[in-house]
Amino acid sequence: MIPLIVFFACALLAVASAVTLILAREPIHSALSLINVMVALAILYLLLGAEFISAVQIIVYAGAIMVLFVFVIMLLNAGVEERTDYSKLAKYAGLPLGFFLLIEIARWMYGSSAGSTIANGAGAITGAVSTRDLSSELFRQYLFNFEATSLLILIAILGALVLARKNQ
Amino acid sequence: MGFISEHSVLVASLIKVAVLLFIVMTALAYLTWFERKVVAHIQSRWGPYYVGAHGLLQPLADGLKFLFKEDLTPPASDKLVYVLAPFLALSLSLTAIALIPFGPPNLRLFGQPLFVVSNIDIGLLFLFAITSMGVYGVALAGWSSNSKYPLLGGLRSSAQMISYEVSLTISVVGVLLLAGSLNFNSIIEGPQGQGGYWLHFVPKWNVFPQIIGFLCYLTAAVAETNRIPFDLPEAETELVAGFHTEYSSFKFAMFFMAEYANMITVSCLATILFFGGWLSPFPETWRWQLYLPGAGLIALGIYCAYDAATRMRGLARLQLSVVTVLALGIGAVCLLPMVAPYVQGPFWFTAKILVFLFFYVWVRGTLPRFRYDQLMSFGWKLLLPVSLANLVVTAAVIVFVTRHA
Amino acid sequence: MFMLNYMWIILALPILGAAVNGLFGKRLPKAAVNSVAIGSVALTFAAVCELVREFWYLPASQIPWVKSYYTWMVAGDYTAQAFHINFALQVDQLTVIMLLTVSFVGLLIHIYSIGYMEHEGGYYRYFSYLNLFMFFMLTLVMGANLAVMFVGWEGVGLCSYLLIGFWFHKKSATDAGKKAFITTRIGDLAFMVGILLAFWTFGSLTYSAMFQQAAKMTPDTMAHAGTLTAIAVLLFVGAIGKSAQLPLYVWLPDAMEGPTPVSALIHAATMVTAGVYMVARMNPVYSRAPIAMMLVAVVGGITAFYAATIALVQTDIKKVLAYSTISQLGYMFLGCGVGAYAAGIFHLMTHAFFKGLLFLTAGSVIHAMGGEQDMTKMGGLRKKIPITYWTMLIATLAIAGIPGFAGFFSKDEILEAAKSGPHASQWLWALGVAAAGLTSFYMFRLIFLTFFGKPRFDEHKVHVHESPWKMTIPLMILAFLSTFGGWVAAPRLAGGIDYFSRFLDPVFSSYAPSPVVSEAAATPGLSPVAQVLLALVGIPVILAVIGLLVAWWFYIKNPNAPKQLAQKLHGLYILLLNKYYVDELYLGAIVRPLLWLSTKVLWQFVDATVIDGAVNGTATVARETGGEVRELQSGNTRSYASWVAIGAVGFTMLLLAFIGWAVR
Amino acid sequence: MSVPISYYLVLSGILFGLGVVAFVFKRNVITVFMSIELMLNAVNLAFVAFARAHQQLDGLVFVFFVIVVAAAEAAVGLAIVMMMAQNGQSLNVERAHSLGEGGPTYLPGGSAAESREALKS
Repeated sequence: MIPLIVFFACALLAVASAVTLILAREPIHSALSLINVMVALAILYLLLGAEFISAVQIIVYAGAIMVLFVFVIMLLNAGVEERTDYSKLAKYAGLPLGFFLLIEIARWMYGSSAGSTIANGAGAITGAVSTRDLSSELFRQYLFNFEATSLLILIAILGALVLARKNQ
Repeated sequence: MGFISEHSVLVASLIKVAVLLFIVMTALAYLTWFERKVVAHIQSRWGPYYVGAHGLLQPLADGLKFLFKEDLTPPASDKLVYVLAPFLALSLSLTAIALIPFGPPNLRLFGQPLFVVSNIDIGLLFLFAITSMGVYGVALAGWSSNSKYPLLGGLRSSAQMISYEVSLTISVVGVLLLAGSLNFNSIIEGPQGQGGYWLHFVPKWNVFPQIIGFLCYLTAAVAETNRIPFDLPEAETELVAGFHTEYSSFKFAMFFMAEYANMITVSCLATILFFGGWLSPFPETWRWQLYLPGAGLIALGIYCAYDAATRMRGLARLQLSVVTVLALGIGAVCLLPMVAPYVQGPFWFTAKILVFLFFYVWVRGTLPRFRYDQLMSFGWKLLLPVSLANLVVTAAVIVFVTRHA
Repeated sequence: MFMLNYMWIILALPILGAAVNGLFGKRLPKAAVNSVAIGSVALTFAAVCELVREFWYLPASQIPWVKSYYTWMVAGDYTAQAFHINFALQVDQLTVIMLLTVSFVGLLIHIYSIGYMEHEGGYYRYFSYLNLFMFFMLTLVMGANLAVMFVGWEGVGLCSYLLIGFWFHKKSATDAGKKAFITTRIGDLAFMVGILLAFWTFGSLTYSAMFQQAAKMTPDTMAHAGTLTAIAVLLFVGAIGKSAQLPLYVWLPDAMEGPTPVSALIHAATMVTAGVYMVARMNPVYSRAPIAMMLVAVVGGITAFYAATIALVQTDIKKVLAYSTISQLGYMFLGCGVGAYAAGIFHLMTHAFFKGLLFLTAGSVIHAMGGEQDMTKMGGLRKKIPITYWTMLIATLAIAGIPGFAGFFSKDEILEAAKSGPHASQWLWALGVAAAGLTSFYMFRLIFLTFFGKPRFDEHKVHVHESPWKMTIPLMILAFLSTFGGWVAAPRLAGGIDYFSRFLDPVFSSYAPSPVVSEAAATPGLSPVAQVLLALVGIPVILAVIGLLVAWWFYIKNPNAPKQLAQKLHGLYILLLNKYYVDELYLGAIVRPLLWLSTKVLWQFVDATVIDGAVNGTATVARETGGEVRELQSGNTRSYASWVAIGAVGFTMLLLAFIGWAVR
Repeated sequence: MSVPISYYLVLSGILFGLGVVAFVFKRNVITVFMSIELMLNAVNLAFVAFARAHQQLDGLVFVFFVIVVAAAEAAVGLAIVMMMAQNGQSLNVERAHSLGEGGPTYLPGGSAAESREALKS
C-alpha cells in the first residue's frame, strides 16, 4: 500500500513541477521546480531499489548541476522571461507536436509494458542493488566507457574555462 | 493497534525522530551558549552571565526574543522563495542528523534499535546528498531578498560550498576505501570493531592512517558550514550580514539554528569517520570504563553543588541546585549495571563531538577571515589536490597490501 | 647450420644499414656513415661466406635448401590452386655463385665509393641507397619463389632510379633516371604477366613446385608453342628490360649519368645481370620452350654485335663501357639461349669482375682528370696514374678474351656452346665471334686513347693525380680476380672437367628434359696439348688479337687515320655515332603520340569537359538547392527545436508503426 | 502491493514529453537548458525502471553516464550563456540569431513589433 502512495505522491509532484517549470516566468522558479522533479525522481529510485543512483541523482544533479544553474541565474540576474513569439513554427507546429509526442510516448510505453510488475518499495529496499555490485559492473565491464566519460568531462571543464576566460 | 504492529518500524522511527528533534533543538540552543562562553573566555570576558547561573538561561531568552520580534519581509522580495529558504536550510540540516547513529545498532528496545534512527547501507552518501542540498537555503535566501548584499552573500556561499564540497567528499573517500562500506556502523566497527588496538590501548581509528584526509576534511568542513574563517557569505564587516541581511525574527533564527545543526552534523561525521564513532577508545577488558559516564555526571553534579553553595545567590543558586540534582540523579542511574552498557555509546559519541565543537569555537575565536580570492584559490589549488593525492595514495597502498597479503 | 637457418640475417644487415644512414645519416659524421655502410656490407659478406661454408657440408639431398619464414600473401581457399605465398629464401649452387659475386663486388665498390664520393653532397643518401640496393639484390637472388624475387627485381629498379638521378639538380640525370625506370617498367609489365601466367599454369610460384609441375608437362617443340613458351617469352621480355637488351637497351647508356661506382655496381656487375640470373633460374621452363630459347639466343647474339658496333665510335669513356656492358650481357643471353646456362653464369661472374673493374678504373681516370669523360681530351695518362693504367689494362685483356684472363674462358665457353651446344647455330656463333673482335677493338681503342699518345688536355689546368688507396685497393683486388677468376674452368681446354659447370650442374640438370651438356664436347682424338693449342689459337682469339692490332694501327701508328675512315664511310659513321637513331625513333614513334593523346584528348577533353563538368554540375545543383533550403535557417532556436520535435514525432510514428507491424 | 513498472515508464514518458514541450516553449536560454535536463531525467527514470524490471545493472550504469554527460553539457552550456550575457546579448533565444539567414541583425530589446521589423530587414 505504502509504495503506491509514495509513488503517486512523487509522480504527482514530478509532473506538477515539470508543468510549473514550463509555466514559470521567473527562471529561479523553473530551477526550483526542476529540483523538485529531481528529488521526486530520487525518491522513486529508492522505491525501485536503486539507492546509490538516487543518492548520486541528488548529489550530482540537484546538489551540483542545479546549483550551477541557480548560480548562473543569480549572477546574470536573469529577469522575467519575455514571451516573444517570433517563431510561428514553434507556435503552430512545435508545441502541438510536442504534446502529441508526450501522449504518444506515454501511451506506447504503457502498452509495451502493461501488466509487468516489480517488487514494491520495502521489498525493493531490502533487495536493493548493492553499491559493490554496481561498482564492479562499472569498473569491470564498463571500464572503457567510464574512462571515456571521465575524459569527456575533463574536456568539458577545459572548454568551460576557455569560454569563460576574459578574452584578451 | 494493528497498524502499529504492522508498521512498527515506521512508528518507532517517528518516535525516535521526535525525541531526537527535541534533543537536537536543545543542543542547538545550548551550543550558542557554549560558543558565546568559550569565545568570551578566549577574549578574556565573562560572556553571558546574568540570565540564570552562568547565563544558562540565555538561550531561552534569545529564543523568546526571536519569537516576539516583528517578522518583516522586504516588499520587493520574492515571497515564496523568501519564505522557503530558511525552512529549506533548517529542515535539511536537521534531516542530516537523523542519519547519525548515536550508539551501537544492536542495543534494542521493544525490538527496535535504540540509538539508530535509520541504518541504511549508503548512509554516508545520503548524508552528503542532504548536505549538498543545503546550499539552496543560503543561495535562495540571498537571491530572494532582492538586495545587493544578500545577493553577493548568496553567490559567494553557493560558489564556496560547491567548491569545498568536492574536497570534503574526496577527503572522506580514503576512509571509505579502508572501511569498504558506506554504512556508518560498519565504518565505525571497521578496524577498531574487530578489537584492533595498537600497543593494546591505542584504538585503531581511521585518523591515524588517514591523517591527511582528516585535516582536509576538517578544513573543508569549516568552509562547508560557512564559519570563520570561511564565513564570507555572512561577513558582517563586508556584507553587513550576508545572505540573511533581510531576515529577521524567527526566519533568521532558523538560519542560525541551521548553521549550528550543520556544525553538529559535520562533527558527528568527523567522529564517525575518523574517531570510531560511539566506540569507547578503551579496550573491552577495561571494565571500569562502564562507570565512567555516571562518574562523570556525578562529578559534574558535585562541582555544581560546590559552585551553588559558594558563589551563587538567590535564583541562580536554585537553578544550579536543580542542575546538581539532575546531574547526580542521572549519574546514579547511569551507574546501575543494567543501564550502564546502554549509556556507553551516546556518552563517548557526545564526548567526541564536544571536542570537535570546542575546536570549531576555538578556531572562530582565533583566526581572521579569508579574502574571497584566497578562499577560492586555497580550495581549488591546495585542498583539492592534496585530498586527491591522499585518495590516490590510499588506494595504491590498499591495492598493494591486498595483493601481497 | 646457424646461417642456413637464419638466412634472413643476410638481408637484414644491409636494410639496417640503409635505414640507419637514411634516417640519421644527415646528423651523423662522415666517418659514422662510412662505418655503418661498409660495416653492414662487410658483415653481409661475412655472413654469406659462413652461409657458403655451411652449404658446402650440406648433403646433396637437402639442396636446394629452402627456408620459409612467414606467410606473406594468402588468397582463396587452401586447395592446390590457392594463392599462397611464403616469404621464403633458398640456397643452391646458383644462389651461392650469385651471392658471392654480389656481396663481394658490392663490398669492394662500397669501399671504392668512400674515396670517390668524398667531396660529394648527399653522402649519407648515397650510401643508404647503395645499401638498400644490396638488400634488394640479395632478396632477388635468394628468393625461393617468383614473388619474392619480383620484390627484389622491382627494388633494384627503384634503387637504380634513385642512384642514376642521384645528382637530382642535373636535369639530364633526373631524365636518365626516369628513362631507366619507365623503360624497365615496360619489361616488368610483361614480367608480371609472366609471373601470373606461371601461377595460373603451375598453381604455385615456389621454384621447386613450379619445376616439378613443368617436368610433368609435355615440352613444347619448335613447331608447337604452348603455355611454357608464353611464360618463358614473357619473363624474358622482363629480362630484356632489366638487362638492357634489344630493343629496350636505351636506358643503360643514359644511366651513366649516375656516379661511376653506381654504374660499376648496378649497371655492370649486378643488377643488369638479374635477367640472366632469372633465365638461368627458370631453366627448367626455358629448356622446355625451344622457341623461347631461340629468341633468347638470337636477341642476345644480335645485341652483342649491335652494341659492339655502337661502342666503336663513342668518345665518352663511360658510354663505351655502357655499350660494351650491353654487348657482354648479350653474350650471357646467348650462352643461356644455346643451353649453356653454366657458361652464361660463368660469364656473368667474370664480367662482374672485369666490367666492374673497368668502370672503377674509368671512374679513377675521370677522378684523375677532374671530371673529364671525353676520351678525345685525354691521352698519355700511362705514366701519371700507373695503378689505374695497369689494372685497366688487365681488365681490357680480360674482356677482350686474351687467353689466360678471366674473360677468355667464359667467352670461349659460350662460343663453344654456340658452335657445338645442344641449341647451336652457326649464325649465332658468327655473331658472337664478330662481336668478340669488335670488343677487343673498341676496348683497346679506349686504352690507347686514354693512356697512350701525347696528352690532349691543358696540363696546367688539369693536374692529374693517382686516386687514394681507398679506390686503388679494390682495383687491385678486382684485377687479381679478373686475371685468375676464370681458371676454375681451365681444365676444360685440356678436355678435363670444368669445375664451375660441374658445380652448377645440379641446378641445370635436375629438371632438364634431356641432360644438358654444359661442357662443350671437346674435339676428340687429339692430345690435350693440341686441344689447348687449338683453343688458344681459336678464331675468337685470333679476331681479338686482330682487333688489338687494328686499334694500335689506328690510334698509335697514325692517329689521324680514324678521321679519314670517318670521312670515307661517313654515313655509317654518323649512323653509329647516333646509335642508329633508336632514341629518336622511340621519341617519334611512341613518346610523341602518347604526349599528344594525353594532352589533347585526355586532358583537354576528358578532364576539362567531362570530369570538371560533372563536378561543377554537382556543385551548382548543391548551391541552388542550398539557396532554396537555407530559408529554413531562421536563426531562431525555437524554430530549430520545433524541427527537432517534428522529426522526433515522425521517427516515433515510424518506429511505432514498425513495431506494431513487427509484433503482428 | 507492488507498483507496476508500466507506471514508472508512463511517468518517464510524460516527463520526457513535458521536457520536449518546455524545450520548444521556453525562451530563456537557461530554462531551455533546464528542459534538456528534464528530458535526461525522464530517460534516467526509464533506465532505472527497466534495470529493475530485468534485474540487470546495465541500466543503472548507463544512468551514470547520462548524468556525467549532463554535467559536462551544463558546464559548457552555462559558460556559453555567461559569454552571451557578457557580450550584452539578451538571454532570449529568439533574439540570439546572428547565424540566421539574413545575417546578424540585432533585435532591439523593445516591443515585439519593432523586433519583427528588424527581423524582416
